[in-house]
Amino acid sequence: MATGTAVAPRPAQRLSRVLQPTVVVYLALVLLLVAGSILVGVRGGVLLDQGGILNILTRSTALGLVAIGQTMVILTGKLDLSVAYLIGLCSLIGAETMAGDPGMIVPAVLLTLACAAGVGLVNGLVITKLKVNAFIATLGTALIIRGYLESAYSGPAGEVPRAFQHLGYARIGPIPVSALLMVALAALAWWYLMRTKGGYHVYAVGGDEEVARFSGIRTDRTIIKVHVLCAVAAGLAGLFLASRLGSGAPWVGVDAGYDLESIAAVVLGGTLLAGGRGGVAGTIGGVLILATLDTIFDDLGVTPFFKDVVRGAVLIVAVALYARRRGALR
Amino acid sequence: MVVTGLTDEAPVVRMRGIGKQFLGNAVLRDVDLDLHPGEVHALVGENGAGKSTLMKILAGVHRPDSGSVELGGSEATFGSPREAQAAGISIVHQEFNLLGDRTVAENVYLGREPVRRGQVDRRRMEADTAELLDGLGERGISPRTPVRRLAVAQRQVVEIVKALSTDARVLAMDEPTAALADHEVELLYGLVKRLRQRGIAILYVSHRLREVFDLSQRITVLKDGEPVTSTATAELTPDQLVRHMVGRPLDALFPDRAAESETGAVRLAVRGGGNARLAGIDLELRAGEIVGLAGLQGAGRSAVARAICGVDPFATGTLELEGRPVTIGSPRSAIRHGIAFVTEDRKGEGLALRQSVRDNALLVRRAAFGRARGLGALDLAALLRSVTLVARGPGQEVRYLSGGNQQKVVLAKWLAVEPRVLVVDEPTRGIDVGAKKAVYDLLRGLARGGVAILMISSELPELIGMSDRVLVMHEGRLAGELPAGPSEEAVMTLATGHTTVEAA
Amino acid sequence: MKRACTVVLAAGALILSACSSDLPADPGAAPSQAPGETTGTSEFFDQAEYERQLALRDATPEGPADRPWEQALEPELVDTAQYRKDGPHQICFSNASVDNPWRQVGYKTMQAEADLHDEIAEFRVLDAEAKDDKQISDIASLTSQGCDALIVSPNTTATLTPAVESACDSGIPVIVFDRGVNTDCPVTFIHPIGGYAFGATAAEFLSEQVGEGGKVLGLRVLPGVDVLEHRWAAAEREFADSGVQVVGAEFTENDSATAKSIVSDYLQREGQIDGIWMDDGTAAVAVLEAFEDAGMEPPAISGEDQQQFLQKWKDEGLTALAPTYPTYQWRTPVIAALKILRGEQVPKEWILPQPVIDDSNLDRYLTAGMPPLHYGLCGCQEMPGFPQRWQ
Amino acid sequence: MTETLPATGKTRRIRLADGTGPVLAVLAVLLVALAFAGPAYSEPAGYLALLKRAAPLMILAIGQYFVIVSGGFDLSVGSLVTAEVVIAARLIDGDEGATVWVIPLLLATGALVGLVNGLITTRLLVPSFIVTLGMLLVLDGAVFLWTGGSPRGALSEAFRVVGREGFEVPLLGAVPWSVLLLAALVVAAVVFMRGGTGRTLVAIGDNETSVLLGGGRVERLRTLAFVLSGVSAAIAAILLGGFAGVSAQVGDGLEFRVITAVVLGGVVLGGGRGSVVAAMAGALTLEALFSLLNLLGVAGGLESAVQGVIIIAAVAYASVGRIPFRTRRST
Repeated sequence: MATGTAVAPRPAQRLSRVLQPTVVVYLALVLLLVAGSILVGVRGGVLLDQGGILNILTRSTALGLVAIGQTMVILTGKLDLSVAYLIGLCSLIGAETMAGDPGMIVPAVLLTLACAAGVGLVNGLVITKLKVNAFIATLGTALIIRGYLESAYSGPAGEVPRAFQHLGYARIGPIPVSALLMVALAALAWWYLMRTKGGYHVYAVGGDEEVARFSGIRTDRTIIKVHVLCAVAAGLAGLFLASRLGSGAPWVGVDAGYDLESIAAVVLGGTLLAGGRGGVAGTIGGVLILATLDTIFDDLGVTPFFKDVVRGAVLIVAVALYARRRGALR
Repeated sequence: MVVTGLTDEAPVVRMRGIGKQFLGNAVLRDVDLDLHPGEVHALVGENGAGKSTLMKILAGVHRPDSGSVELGGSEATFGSPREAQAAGISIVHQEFNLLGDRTVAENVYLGREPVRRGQVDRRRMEADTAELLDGLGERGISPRTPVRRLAVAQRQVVEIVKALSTDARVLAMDEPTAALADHEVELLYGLVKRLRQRGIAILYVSHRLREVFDLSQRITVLKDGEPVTSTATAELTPDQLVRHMVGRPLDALFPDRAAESETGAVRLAVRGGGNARLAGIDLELRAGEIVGLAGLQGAGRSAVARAICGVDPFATGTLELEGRPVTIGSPRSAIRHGIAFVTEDRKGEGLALRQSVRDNALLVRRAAFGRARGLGALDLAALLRSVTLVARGPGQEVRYLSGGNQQKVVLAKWLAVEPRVLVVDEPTRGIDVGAKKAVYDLLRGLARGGVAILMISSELPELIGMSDRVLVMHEGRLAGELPAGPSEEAVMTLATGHTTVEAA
Repeated sequence: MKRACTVVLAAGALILSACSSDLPADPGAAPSQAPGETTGTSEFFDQAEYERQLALRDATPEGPADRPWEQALEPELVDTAQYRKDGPHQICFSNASVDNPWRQVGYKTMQAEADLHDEIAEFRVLDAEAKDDKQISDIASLTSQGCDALIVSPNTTATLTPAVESACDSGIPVIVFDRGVNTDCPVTFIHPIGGYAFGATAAEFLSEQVGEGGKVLGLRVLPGVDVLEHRWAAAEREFADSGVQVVGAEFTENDSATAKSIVSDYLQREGQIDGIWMDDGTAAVAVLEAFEDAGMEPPAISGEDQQQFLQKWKDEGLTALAPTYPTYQWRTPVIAALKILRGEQVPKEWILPQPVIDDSNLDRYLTAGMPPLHYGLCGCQEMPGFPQRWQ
Repeated sequence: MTETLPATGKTRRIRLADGTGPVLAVLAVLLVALAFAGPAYSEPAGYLALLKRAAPLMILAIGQYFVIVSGGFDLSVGSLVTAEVVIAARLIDGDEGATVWVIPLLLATGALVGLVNGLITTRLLVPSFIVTLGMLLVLDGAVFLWTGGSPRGALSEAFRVVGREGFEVPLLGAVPWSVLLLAALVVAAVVFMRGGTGRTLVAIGDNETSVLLGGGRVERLRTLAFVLSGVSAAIAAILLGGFAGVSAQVGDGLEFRVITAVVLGGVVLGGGRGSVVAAMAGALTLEALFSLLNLLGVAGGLESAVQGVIIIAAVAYASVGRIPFRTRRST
């Protein structure tokens, strides 16, 4: 069945080794920035001026936060559809607990993240202990949160103190502090996934749950852990949005479609939907691509409908390319 | 039963009176087994004799219902493979337990990654893996290579390194050569010898007599879950061993061969067939005969079957059916030309396990022929009776059937399309003797009915007992043809390309 | 090594010096009306505003009678000389979204208005796609791009307030329309009379039609949108005052099928419904069909100025009324922006008249051949490109 | 396992397919509850109205069932429904005569979208979740790009007949055309699933390789599943458009609702298990539940919460609750 010769890397293979999805994503991002700059330039604008950079980064922050969490979940071969509603819920918990009082910032943040972690824990437990498919489990949780939001809120509520709003608005040159925090979180997630035992187990569970279990990994724990981390990331996104908006808003996550959009960003970043392969670095690239596309289209004055068409097409084409490359490797 | 040890050292593992039942069927009864440091202990027996179960009990996958396991002189019961591992017992599985997207080092230390200051100590992990690989003389594998990029034999090495990395004192190897090509087996020999020198006790499960005699110092034979003998290898001849394993004259199992008059015209002929794995394949199948296809694992037996049946078609050469050249580029076209293919992997390739007996039996008919075009009416009940299927009814899901009955369903689904050529790859793997006999009778009956059958089997006695002719493969080519009833030695001579064969 | 350190330090210093915040200055004593947290409609009810709107319905507008989008009710003019600037101008617009037909018609009208004026060299639009966060970025980005005037149609009142404040701080004139913001920093805030007037007018009509004890079903779009909440709050009061029985208030999310199902359910449950009050007429036709399909006479109904509703009204002689939230208000911000840039006075709060369509003026607002969800009060009938541009 | 096979297949009992039992039980309870909660449900007309309302979702459930049982997802159906209604309105534009060619065109459009989904999934090896998510975005944008933001034109009366009107039947009263169409589709779906192609489709969801080696055209069949899903969305769009006229929101959220319905019917995500009748029963159950909650005057918020709890419970019951059952059977 197999040829026993040690495989000498063929040129195509060597090339593919260089062209890891992550590298491809960032190459695509650079190409997009260049093409975008030209297109915008033709119309007499500048894509990457201070405002443009600020725009791309600000836009990337909330989606980036959610997508970091989503990456971990997808790496285990699951997915989380509850993040969009959870973001809204967390923005409300944060803003209402703060109620304009700077002294309440820390308790509010802690409370919000604890609530988020609780939701993630429920997701994880339902998936592992009740053996419910992740799609259904998190869709169910999403509906339950939605039900609560619908019955308890009719609009924005709570108020964050000005001190907390700096989180959303402060910047260093053209770089928003929040984007830096997002990148820091991404780096932390990267470190966790690439350097720690827990991260190794995330990849193992996604690669093959049976093999992981056989190797003594407590797969249930890993799955619960990533769901908790994902929910906490969504909680952070909720807090960030609360600081941007000045209050909590129940539909802020849903209106932006952060559930499907975060999955799109993760997959665009080269992570396999089936799990086991990919990473946070690619995801951030995916998020930046989406944000850059948005910004370019804004600068070009394209209608939102056209944006949707392009987003959909980009998503399909990108994943088709990854699938081809992967197929060629085998 | 237990003979005195060859070495004076106390056994590192003593298993006494082990019994195990699954769903009320006793698969092991009162088995004793000793493993000594630096010794390879071969465990042989037919499929279903209980070898794997005994090994899994040793490795903590299953708990014995009765009996005791002693490790280093003290009673040990393992609740999980992890506990067994911690105690120094590792298992090398027949199927790979590796993650393709992770590196060699990551796989070796999966679940036991060394941690230093909160993070995985990659350097140490890779260094240790490299050291283990070095120790086994495997310098061709880098600890940083993703397993996906390794050849099968290299993956086997990784499995072994993974098992060793726990400082194993006892290593259980389950058919470690199953996936290896011939020359790769030689590498494994060297590996096993080095392991012995380190004083590791090895339980070696294999059905290949040659390996058993080459490698082991002691042999335990299991039959139907009971120990038949446990003897020093030197005291046994291959003939004796076979008799121990089979326990009765093999011949009784096999139906009579085809008489000269029963073989008809050439039904299928391949001339100069070749593809990535095969070269220069010339063969003919006549109506009414069973042709055995022998060869070591990896010699290309399955590749021939897959080529004829359109799964991995021939790229060169011609294929003729009843004298007419045909092109077969897919399983569908093969089936529509009357060629059926019973694959070796019953669960992975043969059955839709969660579907009913009926749906599985009709699967090929429906999938390949749509509205049963060109096929006569089908009496499902009669078909299922003809394969002597025992099931609750046609609505029962096949995953609840025993292996033998599952195989009968596979045969039924192919018989439902009335094939003229039947290719069977390991048709009796993992099924009990009774079911084997039923399969043998069925195949012979089909041949009598005029079907041309090409049969692949790793179990030489079976192949020899069933075949009207035996074709032998070696490294992707046909090495020769033997008439009915050849000796195993003759087959092995051709299969190995050597002139002497130790195993009967 | 040393050099690297120096570089890092220098870079660090540079970064620190570049630290800044886009956070708008503390409004301090600004009447920051903290949004409530309780459910229900009471939080949205403001007695004084309610009374003011009811009174405004009868006020006489100032301005050209044939161009209601240039009219203003009880204007309190402010001086804009400080914004005076020579053209050509770049006018910027941060739109909340174009995700419903009302906004579509309005947006097209606004673009047509912008095309009318040669002084407008560029009309830059960013669409927030209904995302508050994106609109905040959009406003910031427009503010930094050399716009001469900024028009904002906020997605959410409370959450967009800080962004609008910071746009005001940048010194360019800001014009807000449709939904408001909780700050008076914009030069002008353009809106029709408002939700209370809308809701009350419809409710008064229905109360009159169904009489005391008559059964009315309220069909609403979404909770939480202040304009819509005001409509219902006013209607609830009116119904309570006139003894009309409100059998229910349901949310349709503007989906005709949902609306029709809800009405069918109510017809089953209640047996009969005398009046339908709607805060948005999109689903009005489907609602009437629910009555038809149940074999009942159409009820008295308050809808809006959508083409298909007006058409059905005319064809079937319905007992109907359409208080409007006119789309022509999308013209006004462009006009206002140019006025401001010319240094002309504009009303601080530019309240547009809110015509009511009844049997008497139905024909005036119904143009044959328009799409089903076209709005009769687009004020676009005289504009170049009508009707193709709106079809 | 001592019993041998019955002699013929003719004597087989009517056997409920796996997972059908629970959903039918829940459905029965809901229907009885409806009878108590609303006077309208004391006679056939009430239930016919319920069926009429549930028909689009049930038809979508048939299409989604094909995709799910063969191991995929179709997230594009919601936006496809919206797109179809908007396309119909623009093309018909109130012209009765246009109905005749627009309806086939809509069905063809649905089939085409399904074909594209299927081909990308099977040929380019993109997971169907991603393909149909991308398609959702593309359709959402493209249709409004085409009509300039909001629906244009109008549907003809003839177009709306199926979704809106009915015919008189003695004893039952007015039977909606949509119920008749639904009944026809149910029969067609059941016949299809009992036939060779249908069974092979399920086998693909269970073990793709076995079907491939058995001579099945796996790619073609999986594509067929997507095509059928697309066509079902077109039919649902005709019913929904007929029921309530043009709307830009008509398909919002349908994709998740229909997946919920199918899962509620005991169909396993990942494929290979579940019956089409159960999938439809799941859709009807969901609609009956909404009607009941509505009749009881339960607020909208609770409605989605109840939906969430129910799908988790249904799947948890199916996967955990079945385990002891399974062991008993395998002895």
